[in-house]
Amino acid sequence: MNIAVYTLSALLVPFLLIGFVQKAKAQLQNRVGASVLQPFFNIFKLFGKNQIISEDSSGLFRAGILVNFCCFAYLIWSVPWLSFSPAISSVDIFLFVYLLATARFFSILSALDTGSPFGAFAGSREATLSFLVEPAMILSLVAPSILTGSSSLERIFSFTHQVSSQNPIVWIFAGISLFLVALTDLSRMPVDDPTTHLELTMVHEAMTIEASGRNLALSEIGYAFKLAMFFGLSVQCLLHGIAFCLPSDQWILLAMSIAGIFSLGLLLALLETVLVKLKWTKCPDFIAYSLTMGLFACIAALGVRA
Amino acid sequence: MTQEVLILSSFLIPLLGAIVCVFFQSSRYSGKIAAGSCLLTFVFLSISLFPFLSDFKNVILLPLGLRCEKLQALFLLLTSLVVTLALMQSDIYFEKELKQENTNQKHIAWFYFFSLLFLLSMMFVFVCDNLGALWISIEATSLLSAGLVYFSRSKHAVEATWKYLIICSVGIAFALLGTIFIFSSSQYGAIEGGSLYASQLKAVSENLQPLLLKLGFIFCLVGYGTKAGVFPLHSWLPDAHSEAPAPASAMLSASLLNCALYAIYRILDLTTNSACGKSCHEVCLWAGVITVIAAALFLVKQHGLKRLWAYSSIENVGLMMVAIGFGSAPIFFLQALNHSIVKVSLFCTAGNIIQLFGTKEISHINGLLRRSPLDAVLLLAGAMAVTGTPPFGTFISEWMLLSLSFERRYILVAVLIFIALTIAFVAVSYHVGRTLVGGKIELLSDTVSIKNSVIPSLLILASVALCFLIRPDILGVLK
Amino acid sequence: MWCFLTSGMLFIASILGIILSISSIAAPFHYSLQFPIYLGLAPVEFESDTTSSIFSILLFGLSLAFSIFSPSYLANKNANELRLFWSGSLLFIASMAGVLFSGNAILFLICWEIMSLSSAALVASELLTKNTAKASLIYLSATRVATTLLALGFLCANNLFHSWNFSDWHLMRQEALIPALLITFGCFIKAGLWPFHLWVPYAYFAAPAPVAGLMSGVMKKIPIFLLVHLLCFREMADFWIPSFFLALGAISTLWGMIFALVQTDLKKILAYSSVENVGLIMLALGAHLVSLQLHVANLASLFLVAAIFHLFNHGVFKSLLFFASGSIYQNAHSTNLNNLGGLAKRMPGTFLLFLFGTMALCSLPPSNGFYSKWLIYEGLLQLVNSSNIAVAVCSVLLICVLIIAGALSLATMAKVVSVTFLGRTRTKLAQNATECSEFMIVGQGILACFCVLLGLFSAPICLYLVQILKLASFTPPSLFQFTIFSVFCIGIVYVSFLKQPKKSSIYSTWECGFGNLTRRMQVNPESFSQPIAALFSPLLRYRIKAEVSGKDRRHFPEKVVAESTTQSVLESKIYTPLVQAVAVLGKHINRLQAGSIHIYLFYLLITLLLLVVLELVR
Amino acid sequence: MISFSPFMFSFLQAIILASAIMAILMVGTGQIRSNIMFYSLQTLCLALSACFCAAIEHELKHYIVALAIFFVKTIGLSTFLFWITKRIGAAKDLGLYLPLPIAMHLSVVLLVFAQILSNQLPHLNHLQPLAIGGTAGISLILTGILFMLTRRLAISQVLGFLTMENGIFLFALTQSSGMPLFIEMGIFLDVFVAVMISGLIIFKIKHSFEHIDVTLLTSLRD
Repeated sequence: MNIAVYTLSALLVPFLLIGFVQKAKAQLQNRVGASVLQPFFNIFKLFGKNQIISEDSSGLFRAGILVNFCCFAYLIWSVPWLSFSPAISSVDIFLFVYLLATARFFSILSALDTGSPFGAFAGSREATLSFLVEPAMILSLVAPSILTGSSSLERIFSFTHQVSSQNPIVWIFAGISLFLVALTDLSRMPVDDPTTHLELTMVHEAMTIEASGRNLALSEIGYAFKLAMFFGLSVQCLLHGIAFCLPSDQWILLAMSIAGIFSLGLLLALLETVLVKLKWTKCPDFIAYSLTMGLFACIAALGVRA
Repeated sequence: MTQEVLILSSFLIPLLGAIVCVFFQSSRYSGKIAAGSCLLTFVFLSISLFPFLSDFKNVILLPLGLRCEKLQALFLLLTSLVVTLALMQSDIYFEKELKQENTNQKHIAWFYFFSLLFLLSMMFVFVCDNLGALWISIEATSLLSAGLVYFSRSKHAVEATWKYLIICSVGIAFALLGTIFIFSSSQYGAIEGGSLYASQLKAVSENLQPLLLKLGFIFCLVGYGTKAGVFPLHSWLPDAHSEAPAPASAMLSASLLNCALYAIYRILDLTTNSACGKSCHEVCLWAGVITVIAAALFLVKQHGLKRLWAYSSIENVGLMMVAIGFGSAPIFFLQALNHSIVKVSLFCTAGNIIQLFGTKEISHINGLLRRSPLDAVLLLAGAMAVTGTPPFGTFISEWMLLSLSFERRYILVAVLIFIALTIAFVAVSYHVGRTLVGGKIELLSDTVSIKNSVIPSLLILASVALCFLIRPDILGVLK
Repeated sequence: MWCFLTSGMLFIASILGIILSISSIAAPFHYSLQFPIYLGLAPVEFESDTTSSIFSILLFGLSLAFSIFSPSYLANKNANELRLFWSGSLLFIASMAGVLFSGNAILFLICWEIMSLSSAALVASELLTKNTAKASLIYLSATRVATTLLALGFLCANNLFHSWNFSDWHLMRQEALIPALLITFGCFIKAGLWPFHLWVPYAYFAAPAPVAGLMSGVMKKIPIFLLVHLLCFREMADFWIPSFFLALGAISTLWGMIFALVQTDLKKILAYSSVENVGLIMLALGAHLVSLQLHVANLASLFLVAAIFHLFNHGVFKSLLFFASGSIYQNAHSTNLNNLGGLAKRMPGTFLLFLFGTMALCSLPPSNGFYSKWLIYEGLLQLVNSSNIAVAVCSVLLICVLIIAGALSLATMAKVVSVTFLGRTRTKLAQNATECSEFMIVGQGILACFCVLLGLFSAPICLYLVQILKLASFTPPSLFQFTIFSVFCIGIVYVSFLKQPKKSSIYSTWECGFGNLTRRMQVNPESFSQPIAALFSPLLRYRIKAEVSGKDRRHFPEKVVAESTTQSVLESKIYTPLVQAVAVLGKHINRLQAGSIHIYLFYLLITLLLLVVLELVR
Repeated sequence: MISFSPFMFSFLQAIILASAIMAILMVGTGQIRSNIMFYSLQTLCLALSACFCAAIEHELKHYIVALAIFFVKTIGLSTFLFWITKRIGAAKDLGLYLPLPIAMHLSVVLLVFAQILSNQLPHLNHLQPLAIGGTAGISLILTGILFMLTRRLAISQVLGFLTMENGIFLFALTQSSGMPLFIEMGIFLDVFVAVMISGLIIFKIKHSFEHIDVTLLTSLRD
């Protein structure tokens, strides 16, 4: 049952979410925009295309992209980003963070493999961002784990806790923090603008600049998975925050999770319409907000336990 | 009876050797004669003293009021061994000096003459029971060793000799005054008419006049301390050690300092049971600690290779002073033994290196490891040994000293010594390290021959062996 | 020829050593040498217990790889250097074994100093220049200070327990605070913990790569062995002692990684990363002490096992990386990242093995490095759940610190791998690099195998450690399922997607249509780490000196020179002045020796008068 | 011990004091020849006082010592030093740090200091009248050192050393009775040899450096 739910959602939700965000953004900017299904088409198109590989690159270029993809594929099945317990359930918060790091490590390496200055700068910035964002990420995960007394993601996000652990403040702060973390980690708007071209995009797009055809498709799928997973996790946090007034039926919760993910997508579209991109040196200031939220969550959680 | 005869005849051998050396001034064999007679002395002493050491008997009485206890016996053996080795090395050393025409056969013969008499006077230091005779012997050692320092007759050598002679004579004069004080301290009821015999004084030491005894000790400390190189009386020592030819420096450092320290030990021993005993011991102890620290700091900035070893001798003298201050003869002897062995090796190696590079300045000695690897290793090992690093014998003796100071609750002493030893280690390894590396890779035909390094390497091995062979029952002999 | 013989002997000795250590886990031995060998105050005694056996497995395992790797590494050295190298390293390995198995303090100190001296000689053995001599000297001095503290501690302990035997010492007791502290700080220095880590980069940088591997892999662990062996502070009730461990551990974790990030030399990066790892181990030991004081036995055993396991893992992967740096140095003639690049195609074997080591260093799952870090994280998280609020807050902070350090190590290693192996070569020398010899590959391969095996069987190994150390049991998390899955997953995807060569073409890297990219246009190590380094600029004293010159220089400069420098605050503000102070003192005292005989006579007189007055007054 | 006249005692005290005064006067002049002159007068006083002591204590060995002093020191060493001075051509020592008159005044102060010091020391009953010998001895020692410290020439340092030696001898003579003869002789021999060797070295200094100013011998230093 769980496997079916997760497989289906993993195949649909991430791409729909990306399409939805693009569509919503277009609508908000008074454009027609591409279809919500456009990401599916893109992926298929890319799989059919010829791949160009730099003469300077070694085998690591493709292997890195592959590892990156595999990490996300593993995570999308094993992280409870929907209200169901996941298909493969052996991931705890640290393994989660370190799998993300693994994915990142290999994507940086494959970006650098071609010797391209673009990829290198993007890689450098990706490393910097990860260094800034990981404490916030771990804090926002540690906070609920303190509440629930477990480090396993599955147990943290299952809806069967006692009332004492249903502390709205902790969950909501953690959720907000995770959302901000997601914005940074996925290089979305205040940190980076994914829609601009080359010289202006700094992180994700510049890292995949040398990838084409199948390689690009794999990294785009990975990106979509990551987006869905992060939004899913923050939605789970927020849902736990209001768990006291929620029904306990799994399917309703699933529907609410998916609705939540898309509403975060809407929020993202709104943000990307309203905000301007931050100067690179100001990014740490922005990330500080998510760190603060995470700290709040942790302190609140410690307070609840004490 | 034969024992006494053997010992006395071992005193005659150096004398005869010296006379022979002077008679055959221009002979090439003077070195061999000198080394041979030293070796003979050593053999005679060993034959006569080894049974005694394992004996239950405490003392050998010799004619003319001379006597020899176990500590003295050990020092006699050590001194004759050191001089033997140094003279064996000097035969090789001078061979090269002659080749470079730095000296001539006649000077060398006189050198051997002086060193044999020097050995004789040092041997007398250990068998004199009479404090006056002790003083005479020590003064004789400085007069005779002046001849060794003077050897090269260069400006520097003359200067060093002058300073050595004057400062030591003045210092020793104080020791004479101290001896007189001790003599007169015995006249106040202890011994009718007074006595200068240490064994007699020791027997009545509770009855010695405390003030005079204390003054006597202080004057002797200053006097013999000058000879031993206690800070700040050490000023002659680096000059003399660095200007004398390498084997002579080895003798000065490895045996002469022991003599002076032994004299201090002898005097301090008299005070043990008297009222002023504790304060005298403390003076000695702290003098040692200050010497160790000062020597370590002196080592930090040095420019001459032999000056370096001279200061490290001062450091070791400080350690021995601490051992003397604790009244521990075994540790004093052990430290002296270890230090002497390593120092002979170091000075001989330094002599080889200085001959090779033609300079004493550390900054001009470069790339030794490439040019003469064996000497480099010897220098390094010696440097490690002299700073009390395992696995060399000095480590064990220093360790025993430190654990003794912990036992006696002088923790500050131990801490200060530790700090000083650390500084000394860093300083010495810095200087030695500079000589080992660097330099241009040039192919020079001129290297140190293996022959030159036999004695130093054997001594380094001996030092390693000493680390693993010190058993408590061996030290028990001295208690 | 004899070089191969020696290494063969070492190989056999290592195998025997491994067998001996494994057998001694089951049956500990005690062996005392009798007449005539004696060390003045104590006999020569060898003794094994579980900890020393565990450590000796690491030692002999690494020496096994060392014996295979080194002969080829030394292929083009002259006889003199070979002699120095082999005598030094045999002595080094033997003395480390001696340290591990010595039964009393004196023998321990002797072996310990031989270990330091032989390794110092090895440090200087590769390039006999003033710089290596300096590195060796710094290392020697640091290690001597450590020895001094240890020796003082041993003397104190002997004074307290009236024995030199380690088995008679109970340093965990309250009354043994001073010796325990002295020994601990000695160990901190030798282990290269912040703020005593300054010797580490100097020594490892100058040492030949295989030796650096052994030093970092085993020798740095010896002080930790001593701490574990004597179990300092175990029964003490003060919280401030473990907090020392925790604080210093956390700071060195961060500090090591920050400095590793800005280095441009491969060996220095590895050196700083071992500062980080030692910090991590100390942190685990500190947490072990904390949980002992909180009386949480299973958590305490978790931390101890984590510390030991991490130490093991670090030994393996760090030696692997150092060995790899050796093969890079041998073939590309430099370990400076600015001179490397594009080696992946030239040295594929080394590259692959290096990548294994890198993954372990960055603690990426499923490597062994990840697992031990994971244990620490899990333990800290459980500490958060403990009753003490201060401990809980600290643990949260420590988790953050570890995560940050992890991210930093990721950035660092991404830089290292990419600048060394990927892209184009930066110099002509590196361009002609070829793959290293098979022996070297095998030497590294053994270690890489260990990395994988330790990662794969991490949970059973930890359970085994718990069993042989007789600790309280806990349930370690398992990576096995994940590993199998990930391997499977990658395999399937690889086979099904990427083995289709027809639709790909080779072309040059995209360059905005500007013309061909030159090798100088690639990212360089400084610029890669600049964004993070800029964040830590006060700590690093990170400065960029830029100079623009030429006519009308604002828009069309002829020459632009930019140079970034980093220097440790600690080094420039604390250690250098300290050394200067001693040097100045030495200089001043040398003035006493002014050469004038009058002054000397004056000293004589003054000393005499001083002593007389002093004694008469008393 | 037999009785002896108080006159003899006061005469002995005067002689002892005279030797100290000779030393003080020696400090006051820079002429090497006068210095040696004063030195020989000082040892003459010493020899006389040894004679008197011998008379008082009826000890034969003191006569021998007195004779030895007279022949070895008063005549032998002085002649030797005169000879050196002549050979080298050293006439005048300009002094160092202190002007010569002030050094002389200082040595008077040292005499007072010596008196204070020797009062601290215990005395044997039968040597009580010779307490002044302790004062004079210490004064000679201090003056000798002062002489060494304030003179430039090598030969003056030998003179200073000899004065010190005299002080020690005087101290030994008056403060402790009955030093064994062979010790005394041994000491004599040592001092004699020391002076001879110093003389040789002085020649060598003159030969190598063309002066005997020891303040210029400072090339060996750190």
